[in-house]
Amino acid sequence: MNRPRRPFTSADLCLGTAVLGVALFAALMAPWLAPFDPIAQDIGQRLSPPTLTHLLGTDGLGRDILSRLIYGTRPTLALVALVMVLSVPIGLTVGIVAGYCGGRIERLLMGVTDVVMAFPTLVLALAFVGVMGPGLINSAFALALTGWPAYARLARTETLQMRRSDYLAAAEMHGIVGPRLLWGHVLPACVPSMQIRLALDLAAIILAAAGLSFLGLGMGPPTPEWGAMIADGSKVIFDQWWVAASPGAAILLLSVAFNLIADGLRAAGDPSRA
Amino acid sequence: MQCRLASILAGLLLSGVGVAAGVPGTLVVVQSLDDIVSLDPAEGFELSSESVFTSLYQRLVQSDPDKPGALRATLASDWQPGADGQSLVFTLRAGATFAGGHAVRPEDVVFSLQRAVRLNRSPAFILNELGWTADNVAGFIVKTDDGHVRVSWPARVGTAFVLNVLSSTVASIVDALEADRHQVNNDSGNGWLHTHSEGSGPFRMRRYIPHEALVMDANPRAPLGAPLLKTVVIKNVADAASRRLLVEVGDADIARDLGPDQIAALRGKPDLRVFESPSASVHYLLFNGSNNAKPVLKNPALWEAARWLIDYDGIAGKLLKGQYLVHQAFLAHGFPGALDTTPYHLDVPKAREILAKAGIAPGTAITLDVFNQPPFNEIAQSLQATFAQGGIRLQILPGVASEVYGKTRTRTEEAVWLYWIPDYYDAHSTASAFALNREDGTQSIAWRAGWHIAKLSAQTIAAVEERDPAARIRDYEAIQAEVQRSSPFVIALQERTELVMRSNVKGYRQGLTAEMVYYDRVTR
Amino acid sequence: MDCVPQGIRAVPDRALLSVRDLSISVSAPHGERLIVDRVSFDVGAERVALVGESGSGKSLTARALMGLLRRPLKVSAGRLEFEGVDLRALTPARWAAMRGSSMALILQDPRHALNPVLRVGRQMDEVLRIHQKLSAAERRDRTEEMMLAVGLAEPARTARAFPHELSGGLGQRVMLAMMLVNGPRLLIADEPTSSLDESLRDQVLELMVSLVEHRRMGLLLISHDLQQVARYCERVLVMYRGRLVDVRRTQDLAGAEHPYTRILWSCRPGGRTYGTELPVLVRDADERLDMAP
Amino acid sequence: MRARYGRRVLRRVAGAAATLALTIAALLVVTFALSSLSPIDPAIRLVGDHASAASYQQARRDLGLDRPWPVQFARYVSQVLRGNLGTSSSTGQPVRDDLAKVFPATLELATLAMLISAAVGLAFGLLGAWRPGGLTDGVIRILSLAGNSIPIFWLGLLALYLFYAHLHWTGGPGRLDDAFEYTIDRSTGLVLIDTWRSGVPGAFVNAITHLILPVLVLAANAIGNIARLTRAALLNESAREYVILARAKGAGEARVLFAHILPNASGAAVTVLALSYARLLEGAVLTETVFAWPGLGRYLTTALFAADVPAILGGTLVIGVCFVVLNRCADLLARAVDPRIL
Repeated sequence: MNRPRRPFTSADLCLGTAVLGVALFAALMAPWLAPFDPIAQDIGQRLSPPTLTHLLGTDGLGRDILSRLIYGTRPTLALVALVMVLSVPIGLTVGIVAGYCGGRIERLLMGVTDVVMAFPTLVLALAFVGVMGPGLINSAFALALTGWPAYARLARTETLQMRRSDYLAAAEMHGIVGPRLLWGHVLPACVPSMQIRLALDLAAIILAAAGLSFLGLGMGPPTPEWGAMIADGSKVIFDQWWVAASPGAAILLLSVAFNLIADGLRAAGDPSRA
Repeated sequence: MQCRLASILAGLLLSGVGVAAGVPGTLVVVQSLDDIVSLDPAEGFELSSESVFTSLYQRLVQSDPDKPGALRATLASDWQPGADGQSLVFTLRAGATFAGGHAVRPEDVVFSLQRAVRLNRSPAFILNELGWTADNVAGFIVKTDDGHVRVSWPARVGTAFVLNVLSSTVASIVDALEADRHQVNNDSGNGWLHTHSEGSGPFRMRRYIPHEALVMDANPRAPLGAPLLKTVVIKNVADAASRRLLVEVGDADIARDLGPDQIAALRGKPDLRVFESPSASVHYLLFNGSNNAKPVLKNPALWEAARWLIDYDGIAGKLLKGQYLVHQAFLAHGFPGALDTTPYHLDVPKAREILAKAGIAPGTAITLDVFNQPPFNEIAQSLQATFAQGGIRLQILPGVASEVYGKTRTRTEEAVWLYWIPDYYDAHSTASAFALNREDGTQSIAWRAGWHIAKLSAQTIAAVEERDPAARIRDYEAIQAEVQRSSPFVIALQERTELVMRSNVKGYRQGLTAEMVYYDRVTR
Repeated sequence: MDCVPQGIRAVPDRALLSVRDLSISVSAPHGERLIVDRVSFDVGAERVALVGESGSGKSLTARALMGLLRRPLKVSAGRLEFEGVDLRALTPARWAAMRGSSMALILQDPRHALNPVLRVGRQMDEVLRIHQKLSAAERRDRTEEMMLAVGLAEPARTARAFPHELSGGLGQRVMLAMMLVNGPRLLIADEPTSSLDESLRDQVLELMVSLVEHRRMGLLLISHDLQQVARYCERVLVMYRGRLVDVRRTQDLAGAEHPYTRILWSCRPGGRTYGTELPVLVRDADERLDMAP
Repeated sequence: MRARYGRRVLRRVAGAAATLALTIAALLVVTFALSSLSPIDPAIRLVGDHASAASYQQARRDLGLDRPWPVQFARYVSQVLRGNLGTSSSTGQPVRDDLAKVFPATLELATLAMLISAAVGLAFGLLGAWRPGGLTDGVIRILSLAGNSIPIFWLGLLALYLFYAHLHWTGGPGRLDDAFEYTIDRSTGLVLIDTWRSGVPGAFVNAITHLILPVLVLAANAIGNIARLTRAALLNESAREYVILARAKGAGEARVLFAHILPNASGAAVTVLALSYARLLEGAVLTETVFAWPGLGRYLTTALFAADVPAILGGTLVIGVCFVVLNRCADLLARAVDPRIL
């Protein structure tokens, strides 16, 4: 049964997309939405609790947390997108080629994948940021460096599964071979299985960035990246809880949204399994 | 076994965990110990190792904890300057013994000082100031009889300066017999002393576990009297928020290095007390004038404008409230000869005017290296904001301390925010860093900034050779004023140590420099 | 194509299963979408074929009869009775008690339908354990007996095997044995032979029919291959796009008037076309497990 | 027949050893290259900023930094082959001794966290898959996502604040109270075992009260992943045909889930658990920082910040071996539960 895919078929999907939409909207319209300049300091007003002027309070340098949160969608989403763009294609290519070619190529590629997986994630990320210097792009590279093997393994399993089914044989019989086969037939089969993994990883990326900030290797001030904000806020977590709470809530919300979208897409792709 | 299980279950149910009464006679200090390289006084030169050397070892003379600026006879009971003005004869304290039981002999003094020079580890340069080198030191430190040691020096410096140098931790007296006994590969016991103490200080090391803890037991034989505590436990707790909880609950008696906001939250709690004491640590901004890729860094107008672009009061009064004072000369307040004038304050229009006059375009971008820990991040962001108002775009590059230092050593940075702590209790330690450029590659701060100051350097050398204390003070005041006015450094802040302790902790003393930490009179 | 009235049916001597206006729908954001539209038929102790192309709703109908459909699919019926019991009102426990003991289902491909990680013997044993109170030894005897009856020559060895170690033909026999061991009244076989080699198909169908006849059971044989099932069944129900479009006795098929039936009848699948139909069931299409930080 | 089996086992063992050796070799080369590229100068870390040029040069010589890095690496490898991991420049101790101290601490934390997160995560996964889309599933989904989306240092600090500082239910940062900390023999490095063996009254209980929070905080983080992926595996399996057949046999929902779906999903679950465990063994530097836990994660991080190459390499080595071994075990286990895999 080849039903047309209709993306907006579930409440999960609607809700998730709505939250993500709000975040994207905030990123695009930040200068108009944010009540203050996100890097303007007012040291006299530092660590102020939420008030009518500063709806979410101010941070340690007297900057408006709400404005930073709104502007923060930009580096945060950019980081997430960048890590995805870097790690997913590498992982997919390695995994599909390994699964499809088999033999020596598979052993070589999966060997490399296993070596990268065997790396202590943090060591690799810290060392990389250490060597390249802090910043958005370098943080993204560092996180992608350790992130792709998971996708490679997934894609390989998926490809192997397809090889065993008659489907690929049929496609090959029709003369669809090589890259076209991989791109047009194997790749789409990997997509659904990627979704859950991706959705789980997105939050992990923001948190990894937060971890880097906590250890002093974040994106570099004054960028209002959410991970850095939460790391900053944790210094005063017992007395000025709101400084860390709002970026924390934002990360949770975004993570839930990503997961809702993943679940929703899955359900939309296949109504027999909600 | 069953019995033990039952007691465990009962224990879990009834556990009065957390409500710490503490162990009687034991003081628990929480701080970060991650910086310790070695606990051998001839090698260790980190803040944490310095802070325990005074407890574990003694020097011939030491700073008097009760009289800032004065020296106190410690392992030496007395000293006599030689007629040539280039030597001193020390009389050793009668009956003094090391914690291990051996008597302190002139041989130990000779061994310890010569050893420190020959090992040539990080603090050796302090002794090098006297002209001692690995090759010549044997002739300058000699035993005269069973109670006396004669110390002489080739450098043209006065006895006051020499005594100050000998009060630094690198000049600690080590038990030569023990060091020899634990010698491996001719290391004069360096490997052993990494994690053990063989000194005569009020405490003796029971155990040192790197990155975890350092435990010291009282030394009942201590020449200046046994300490009041039985044990001091210094625990490595790297996270400041965790340190705060420990002292708040009472599992720790003293917590170091808390942020200003954490201190503010604990101030006024009934069981806690905030201990405050000035520190000799001075924070400054440095422009690297030897960086040829960016000529603007050489421009004195930039230096001048920068002095008007720092929100001194905002940082010291609000951002890092209580932990910093505005201080604009290189000698810390409290040091003899310190210049306490603060002519500069935040004045954006004035800075803009200076920059415009010098033709430095608004929007000029400069990278600023800082350490990636509090409070440097906060300070850097404050600078970034005020410099932006003046038209200078600062790009902050946070880094690990040794990485930042690495850049300054190779002079590859543009601007950097650093702090300075004197290596020994003498003005020359600091003056030779800020106002002396021998142009021979000696790594002074002036050399690092590419600041060419033939005249000022001569003045600095003259000051250390000056033997009249009052004239010396006048010299240093003049040098400071010049540095304050025209240097590529913007000296901005002086630190104030703030610790939180349980209110039953009494008798804790701390001085200006890193090694002036005294646990011997503490009770709880 | 609506030339055939909805109510058409041929009434067997005594109905085991009686279905009236069975509809299956899937919930969609804007109302519901009908997949099976008001199907009515009866099955007695006879052999009935339910024929249609893939996607016509025949498999869903079969599963609806066994109460196996889950959300978001919804089943409604004017009547759904098995041996006089109203299936619509059954509790989950009653349903479970009925499945595998009074009604049985055989699926297309034993390689997927048998649990891959359990030994065959254990899976056979399970169906006895669920429905009867027997000692382990009794269960073993019954299992062996049944396996011999479906032509598994070495029951003990087969019982120790994992499903993937069996050939398709053997697997299908195992499934048959498993489903018949409790002596059900009605067997629903959903494309039981389409995963098998052509040479085996008739063998399995013959076995199935002979067992069913011998036990006087009803058989609902679902297939896309009208030609083949016609040889084994007395009546044929033809489904097209979720509707029952034709109902005939087998001997009348040659004279069928309904155009769709005629197409099915004249298109005789044979060795040449074997394998062109892609698997209907979704397999492995979901999340794959893999972990990363 | 038997001989061929023996040969196959032999070949498999040889293959595993080769994989291990190759993986470790690759790890060491990359780590070494990265550490050499690091802008952090280990000599400065040792001598500090004020030292004289002569002291600095001497430190560089002592560290072997004056030689080209291939020489340094060759020297390191020949050392490792002789069983010597070198001396850490930041602790001044042999790396082997350091690791023998920090790894048990991490092992203890990780193992306990793993046990808890495996139990809770699998239970959550099962509950969620029981009625996907239901209320329980929703609540569990939010809970596991929260565990997954809350920064661990934040959770750790809050937990300390609440349970240690305010309620006094648990011990604070560190592995034991000071009353026990430096008096108990720490021969195994596992605080539970050491305190138990010591027989000191209260020590064992004290160790538990100190372990609870870091273990739970670490587990909270891992539970999310395990629950989500278990649920996904179960749902994935529940869509298969054998599930339909099991129902057709008359199996109730519980039997379907536990007797049919679960055994099939357990191969995947084993992989998930093994990888989670490997990640935990890496040392949770953030948790260890907050709870002043002297484990592998912190050791490695401080080594990185000090560009302490022998320590970094030693730590990476331990983690690499753990990963490869766990991966192998997971493969073997997956084979044991799923006869289809050869």
